[in-house]
Amino acid sequence: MADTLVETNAPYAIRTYSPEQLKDALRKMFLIRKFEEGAEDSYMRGLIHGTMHLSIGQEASAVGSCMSLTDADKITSTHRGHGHCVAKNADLGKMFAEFFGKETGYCKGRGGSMHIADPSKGNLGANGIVGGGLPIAVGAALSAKRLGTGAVTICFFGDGANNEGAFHESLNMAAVWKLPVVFVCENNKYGMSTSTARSTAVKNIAERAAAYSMPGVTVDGNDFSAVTEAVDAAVARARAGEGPSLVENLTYRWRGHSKSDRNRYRTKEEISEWMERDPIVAMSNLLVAHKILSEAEVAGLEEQATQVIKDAIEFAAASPDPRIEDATRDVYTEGAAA
Amino acid sequence: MADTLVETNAPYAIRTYSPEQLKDALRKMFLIRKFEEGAEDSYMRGLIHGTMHLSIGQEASAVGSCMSLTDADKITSTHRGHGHCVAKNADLGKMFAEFFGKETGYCKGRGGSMHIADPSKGNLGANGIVGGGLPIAVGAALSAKRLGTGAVTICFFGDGANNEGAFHESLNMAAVWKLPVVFVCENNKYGMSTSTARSTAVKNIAERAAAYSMPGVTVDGNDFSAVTEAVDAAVARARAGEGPSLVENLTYRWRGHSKSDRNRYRTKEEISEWMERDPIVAMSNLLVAHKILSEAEVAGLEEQATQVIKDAIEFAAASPDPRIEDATRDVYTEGAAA
Amino acid sequence: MNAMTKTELRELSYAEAIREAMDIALASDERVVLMGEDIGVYGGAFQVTGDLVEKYGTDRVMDTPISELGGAGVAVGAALTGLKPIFEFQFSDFAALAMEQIVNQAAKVRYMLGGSVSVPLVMRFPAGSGTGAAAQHSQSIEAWLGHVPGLKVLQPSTPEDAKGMLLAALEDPDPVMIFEHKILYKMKGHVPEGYYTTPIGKAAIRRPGKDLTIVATSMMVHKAMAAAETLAAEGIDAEVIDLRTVRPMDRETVLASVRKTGRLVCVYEGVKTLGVGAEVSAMVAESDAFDFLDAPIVRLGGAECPIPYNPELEKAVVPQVPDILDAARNLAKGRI
Amino acid sequence: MNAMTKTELRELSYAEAIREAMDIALASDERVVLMGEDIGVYGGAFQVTGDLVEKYGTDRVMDTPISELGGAGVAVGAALTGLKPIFEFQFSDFAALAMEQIVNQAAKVRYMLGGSVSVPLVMRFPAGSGTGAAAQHSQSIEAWLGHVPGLKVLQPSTPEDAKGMLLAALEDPDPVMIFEHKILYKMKGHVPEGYYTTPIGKAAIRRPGKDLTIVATSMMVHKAMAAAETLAAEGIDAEVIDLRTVRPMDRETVLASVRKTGRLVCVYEGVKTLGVGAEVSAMVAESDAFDFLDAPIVRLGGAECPIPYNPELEKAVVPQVPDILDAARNLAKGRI
Ligand SMILES: Cc1ncc(C[n+]2csc(CCOP(=O)(O)OP(=O)(O)O)c2C)c(N)n1
Ligand SMILES: Cc1ncc(C[n+]2csc(CCOP(=O)(O)OP(=O)(O)O)c2C)c(N)n1
Ligand SMILES: [Mg+2]
Ligand SMILES: [Mg+2]
Repeated sequence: MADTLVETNAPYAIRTYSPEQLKDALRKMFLIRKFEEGAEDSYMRGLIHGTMHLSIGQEASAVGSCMSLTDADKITSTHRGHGHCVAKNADLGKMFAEFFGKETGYCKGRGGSMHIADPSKGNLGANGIVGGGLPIAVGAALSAKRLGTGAVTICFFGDGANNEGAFHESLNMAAVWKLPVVFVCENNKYGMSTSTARSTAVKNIAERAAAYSMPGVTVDGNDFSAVTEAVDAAVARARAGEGPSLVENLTYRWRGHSKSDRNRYRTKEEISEWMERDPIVAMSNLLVAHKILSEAEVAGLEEQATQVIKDAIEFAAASPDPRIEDATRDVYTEGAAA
Repeated sequence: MADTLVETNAPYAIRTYSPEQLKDALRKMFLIRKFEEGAEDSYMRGLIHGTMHLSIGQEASAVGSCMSLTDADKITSTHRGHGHCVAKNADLGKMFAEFFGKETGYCKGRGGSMHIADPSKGNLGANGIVGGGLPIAVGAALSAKRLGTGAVTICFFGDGANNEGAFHESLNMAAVWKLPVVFVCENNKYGMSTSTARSTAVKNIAERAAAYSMPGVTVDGNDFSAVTEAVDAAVARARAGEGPSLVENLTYRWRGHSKSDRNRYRTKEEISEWMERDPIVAMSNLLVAHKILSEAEVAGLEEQATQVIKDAIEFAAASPDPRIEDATRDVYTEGAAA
Repeated sequence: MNAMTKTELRELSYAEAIREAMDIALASDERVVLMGEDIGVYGGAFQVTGDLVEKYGTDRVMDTPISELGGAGVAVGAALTGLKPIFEFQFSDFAALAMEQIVNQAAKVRYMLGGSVSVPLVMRFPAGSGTGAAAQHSQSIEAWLGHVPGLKVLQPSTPEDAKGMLLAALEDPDPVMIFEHKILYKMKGHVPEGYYTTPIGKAAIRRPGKDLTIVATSMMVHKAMAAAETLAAEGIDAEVIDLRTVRPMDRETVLASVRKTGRLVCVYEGVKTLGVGAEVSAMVAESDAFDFLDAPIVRLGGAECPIPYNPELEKAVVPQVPDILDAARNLAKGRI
Repeated sequence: MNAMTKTELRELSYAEAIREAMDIALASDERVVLMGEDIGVYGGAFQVTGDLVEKYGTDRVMDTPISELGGAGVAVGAALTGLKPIFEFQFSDFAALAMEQIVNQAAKVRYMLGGSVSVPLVMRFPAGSGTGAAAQHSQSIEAWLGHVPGLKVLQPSTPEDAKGMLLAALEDPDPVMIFEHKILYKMKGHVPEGYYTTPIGKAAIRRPGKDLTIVATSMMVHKAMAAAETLAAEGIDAEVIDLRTVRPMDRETVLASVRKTGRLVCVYEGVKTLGVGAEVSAMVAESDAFDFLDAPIVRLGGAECPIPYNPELEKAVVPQVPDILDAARNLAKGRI
């Protein structure tokens, strides 16, 4: 009886997911962290040209949001999308290969960091246009509804994106047509250098859900269980045909917006405060506290992730570049009319 | 004592405006009605090519909203903008001349119905793009604030426009920057054929104000006094530097969206119900009840309006067409670099 | 045209031909959906969708809110995931609101993703001047989209092509943009029954001739044909080419004609500078057909101004038959 | 360049030159405001606004929310009512979101209102490829805006012009669109002190020559100059024209050169089809300079694909010095 009570009071994720699932979630969070660190390191070593947007600190939001999805479900992602890819079961080697501009990459080297996608796993892709994925997610949800696939779409977007007209138009249409889509706002306090206080005329972005008569909830985005609880409810609602929801995950990016960021718009103190709220540490503690993993097993997961990333980078580095003569391939579908 | 009580209980407009102002308001409402009827008649007689959007039934919204504005204050208008022009003191002859495509028109025949403007009176113009005027109004309010002119901008837009991204971006920026602008939504239940129920995921558009932390209020847009009460408060707020507001005037257009409309999306009953709520009859009754005008004086105003419109149409019809060789004039400012 | 006499041929208006194509598509492919503003019970601003909503219901013929960017993006997302949307802009001018989704998403996503997806999306753009709707409702913006790799851009000029090209567009796995001239909607012409496609990327020689080549698009094809008739009476034998596809442009048909005639006039309604005729001209000037040119390449395009409201001004700022006649007569001087 | 020796000339980067122009404008005209995303404390994505916010405060150097359509529209409204905004798009690609306000409002409102207003608005567009930012951050869309009457469209290629053209744009009562190449931002060059303007609508002959004309824009001017040097060593004397203004295009300078050389190569980074070079070519082909042409007009434009991420592919899809050399050598064959 006492045991059962404890069980009932356990956080949502512990009550809901099997130890295997929870362990896998932590594994993915480690993979994201190590991926980003590997990306950063590769950048420093000159293996990557262009820019990149790291999601270190936001791992619970990416992994937690995707917990109840299957490969049939879709996501649309953002410029800060590596975490979403991993959460949606991407192959790390192909991700790095894309980052390195290789023919073996997800986009055969044409897209780079901002366009990694894996349609086979339901990942419709990152997007270089802030807010660009919002209507696309609604379109995917429209397909699911019309074709009766039962699939749900999660649309990731940032706090900055919520001021784009596309946000408004997308949430409105999703609500009017009662589509199976969950809008997950990753509010990391800044769109590049501009804080929500300076850009957004509402305290919590979830409050804007009311303008579309949809549920809106703000949760601690660094708390894996809180994220899953909110997003799972929204996914269930979508799957039941009750329409869209907005979930706001409050989180923080530890790194600058991109490599050119001098971090002049925020304080060192703010950054370190948030680093103390490391979502991976919190998740590890949670799983240890609930005896799902031992500390040694946690360390093992981390080590394993480090190795996976190392292998992925090696695969990518050893992969061939695209051939110059193929530069204009895949603009159109081959063999199509004209 | 009894008299004072009655006075205090009188509708806002009666308490607030002088008899002269109220009489002038009714005069303008008649002018709008007669303008629109004259436009319709001219169209039937082949004097007008192109399309037109009549605001018959919406006169209280146009005139009531502009009551506390001066010529220094600005408005931005819509494709259904004749009423706003008249409310902002436009010259009827120049309006008709524009409608007829004449050189004496407000736009020298280049713009037509959808582009009538009178910058000298603070009317920044109708707009052929639904939602096009929203950010422009915010820009005018920004100028007022930066240049310290004290001017307020009223931004008219329709229920259909509220689903444009421009609506969202504009209200957000106006709120973030606390600009002196009043967003007046003329909710006539339809954007062309599409009802708000089928297009807009919220019951009253004013509810969306909360998404921008600004006051939002829905009023009977056919009740002149209710409109003035709501908009005047918003204008006062703007003038006091307290930022933007959203006022929703519930109203109805008696005519079809434009001349090509077969009215298949609404019932005859609905139309006649709303015709019974004629804003001009209501305003006339109000002024007669409060002894500001006699019935005969009301009739006199109407007759006078009929005559003004007749003269305006005559002026327009007798005016010269633009010269073909001037077709490309006024694309750029003459004498400017290049 | 086949051997049937004119009276035996079934005539439809351009709008009816488009509607028939959509009807066929809706009936034969569950994945086809129509999206746009007021395309349902209203029947579309130009009555192109007409009564299709009654036949197929509001799930297949969807009125969108007035949200061009979002609406276009929904169509892109739907096309990426199994539907085949036909998206109508109420006026092509409003596509300015949706350029992001058309250009940055629909056109590029296949390439950016290394060919792992395609976007079977058709967009329809009622375009052009002549309706007295002034500067924000009368533009010809096909040149913008013609500049964008990943898109195909069509300008059918006849009811037959309007139907056949729309059906071809639906067969195409990539995004196809169709510019329909509003003034053509009521034009009648022969339209074959049933299913057929008109090839994308093939120009049509509407009138063979030997003295000069007139390459025209959309509405201008009809003005060019009228001019050619007058010219013929004067002994000038003009070849009229209906470009039909802006992207990919039919280089071979145009060059072959210029090699034959040695003289070229491009007639298009869009603004002259950087309009479709600029590309036609440049394409010829860089080719081996250059050596066959006996005279400068003439372009008749829209004037360098927005479309004015006044009907006489409106006519004055786009090419008319007399402009074509003048240009052709001048060109032909040395020739005949 | 004046008679001073190189070492005496003050050098600034292209970005610094632009910043200096904005600084002068902000200091001398209270109506000037800067608007854009992250142009304040961040200093702009490419550090063009730099520290101006510290000098002028957030009322004059305004960070906008990520709202390109609305932000551009606010700038249009502000310009209509007394301010002189300089609006920065973070990348020119994002202007696709604002085409409505740029094209349907800013460009047309003066005409639509019969000349009763003007829109003294400057917009800045960081453009072009070469930064490894892939298809949605690397476009060259000046041809779209060059097609729009009511706008003026500039492409300065040097620090000196970047400053002078921005100051000229601010003197202009009409909307002026300035495409700045991202790769040029760090390029250094002589920039005169203080206030001066570089004329809008005038091309610059960067290198006189007699054997062939190379008309280039933006970044391509530098590649053309490099090519011309190599060509000179081979005895081919190329005239390099920096077009500088896409709209209005400097017909006279280009035609005079072609009349002299009889050979023309247009080099531009935008997609070849319907890009700026199409207009240059067509402008020549329709002119009296046609008769002076000894060879087809060559266009070197961007490949018909989005800009790829991989750096080698990225280079391969825009014209490079060897491409210009090949074209020029081929063209010059008959000449020298
Ligand atoms: C339409 C558009 N505008 C601007 C940008 C440049 N940009 C890229 S990311 C970014 C900030 C986005 O902020 P947010 O949505 O909060 O996401 P975060 O970077 O914080 O994850 C900006 C301004 C862009 N890519 N697209
Ligand atoms: C951007 C844009 N989309 C569509 C249209 C076509 N259109 C003109 S008016 C209208 C309906 C507008 O509805 P609403 O805002 O409610 O104004 P109302 O006509 O009811 O006064 C539409 C769809 C347009 N002019 N601009
Ligand atoms: Mg953010
Ligand atoms: Mg309405």
